[in-house]
Amino acid sequence: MKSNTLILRTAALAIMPLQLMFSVFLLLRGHDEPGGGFIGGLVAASAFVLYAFSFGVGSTRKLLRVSPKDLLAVGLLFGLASTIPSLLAGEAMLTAMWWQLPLPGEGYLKLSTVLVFDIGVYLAVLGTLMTFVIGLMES
Amino acid sequence: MIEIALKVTIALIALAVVLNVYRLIRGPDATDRVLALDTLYINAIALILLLDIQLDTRLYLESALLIAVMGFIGTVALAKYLKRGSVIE
Amino acid sequence: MTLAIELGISILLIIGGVFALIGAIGLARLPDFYTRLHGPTKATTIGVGSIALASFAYFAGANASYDLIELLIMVFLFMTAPISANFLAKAAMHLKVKTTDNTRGQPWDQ
Amino acid sequence: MNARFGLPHPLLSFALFFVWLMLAGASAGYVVLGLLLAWILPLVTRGFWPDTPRIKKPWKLLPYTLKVILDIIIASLTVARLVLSFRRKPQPAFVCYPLTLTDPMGITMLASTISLTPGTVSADVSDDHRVLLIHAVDVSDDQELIEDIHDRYEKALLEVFQ
Repeated sequence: MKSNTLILRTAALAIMPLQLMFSVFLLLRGHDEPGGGFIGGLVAASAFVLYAFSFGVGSTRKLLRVSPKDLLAVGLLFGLASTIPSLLAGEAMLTAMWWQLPLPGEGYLKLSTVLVFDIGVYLAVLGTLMTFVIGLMES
Repeated sequence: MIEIALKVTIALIALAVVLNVYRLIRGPDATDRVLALDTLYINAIALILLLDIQLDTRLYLESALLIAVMGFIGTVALAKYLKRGSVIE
Repeated sequence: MTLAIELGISILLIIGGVFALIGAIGLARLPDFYTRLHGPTKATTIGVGSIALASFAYFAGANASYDLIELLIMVFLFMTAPISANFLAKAAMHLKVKTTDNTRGQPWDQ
Repeated sequence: MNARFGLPHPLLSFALFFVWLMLAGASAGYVVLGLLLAWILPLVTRGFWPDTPRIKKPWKLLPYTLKVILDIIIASLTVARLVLSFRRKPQPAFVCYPLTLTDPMGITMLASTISLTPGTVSADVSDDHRVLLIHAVDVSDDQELIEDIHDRYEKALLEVFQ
């Protein structure tokens, strides 16, 4: 049954970018405030789920561009990669390392292995959920 | 003054939640229950905002936005399920 | 904080609570599903919107922190409430939910 | 502008950047990041949106929004009176509203407006996008309601989208 989803489609157009924005925000503020990779990935997945509701599974696959399982794998690789700097520095594995890059104006861009690990978690959560959802859709 | 207003508002919202739960239990149709759930999550957002003012912290604001996002997705999914018998075709 | 701001915030809070309660009363006592749909979409949404505004004013007045997340919550609620209502109405029409006796006109079933 | 790296939806980009500032605040790093995201997100997702909204005159949305906000406040008072009046039974009705708007975005905005304003919830759009089904909670004259919606909202939206 081809149903008429005009209102949901246009609403998804407006809401989905907002959700993606929110997910990136949650990912980046995860260091010392509530947020982090897990919940960011969850929100990103919800954005894609909304897209899947309104446009169907085929276009969602195209929108993701890569297979969700690859996303999951890349996320795990990121998690693994975040352990390397501490190993090179001779610390215990997963010890947090921080770099501060001065920015124009005031303030520092804080880079850390924690962020890399968080991005890994983000991608892994997104990949897992999209694997579930796309699997359910196609079954 | 704000403190009294805050307490009164929390009481009002709590009463609203009780009424929503009444509709959630009573039914009679599945759509009524979904509507009650929808209203419940919006009231939950209100409670979180009030808690934020009460505790004078901004820690819980993101969770309020998060509930708004996830609750909307949930309502759409439930409505789609009721209509189609499956969530995604 | 001056007295005027405190008064304004208190009024916004009470208005929000009253409207949320009105939405819930509407949900509990109106006769059929389609009329019940009106309470939560309008009254509850504006109630929570009002509380969000009060929260924004409180934090702006108390410690001059201008995070605009409350406004974002408000915008998001006002964007999504009509869409969920629309979807629930569609589902109800599909399930042929009963209307009250004095309803004029017919729901569709597509 | 270069099609590959330009701004496919300038309005969307602007809205995204604005939302980002609302979320993150206006510190230097976050502003740069917000600009980047506002540029990249529409670019990456371009082409997956079959019906691109065509807003011709975005500045006309502002007075429209203000009018709608006023009406929303009135709407809540109407609902409040309806809910709290125990004596009178309301007179609900389904009304078919003939649309003159054709743009999907416009129809969605009109439907949302109708849902948020006094006594009406838009329930469905017909398959050919010509008719909107409205449920009104307390109405005595269908024709009057249709004309009212047309004069108040649809004319303003037609100006924005055409």
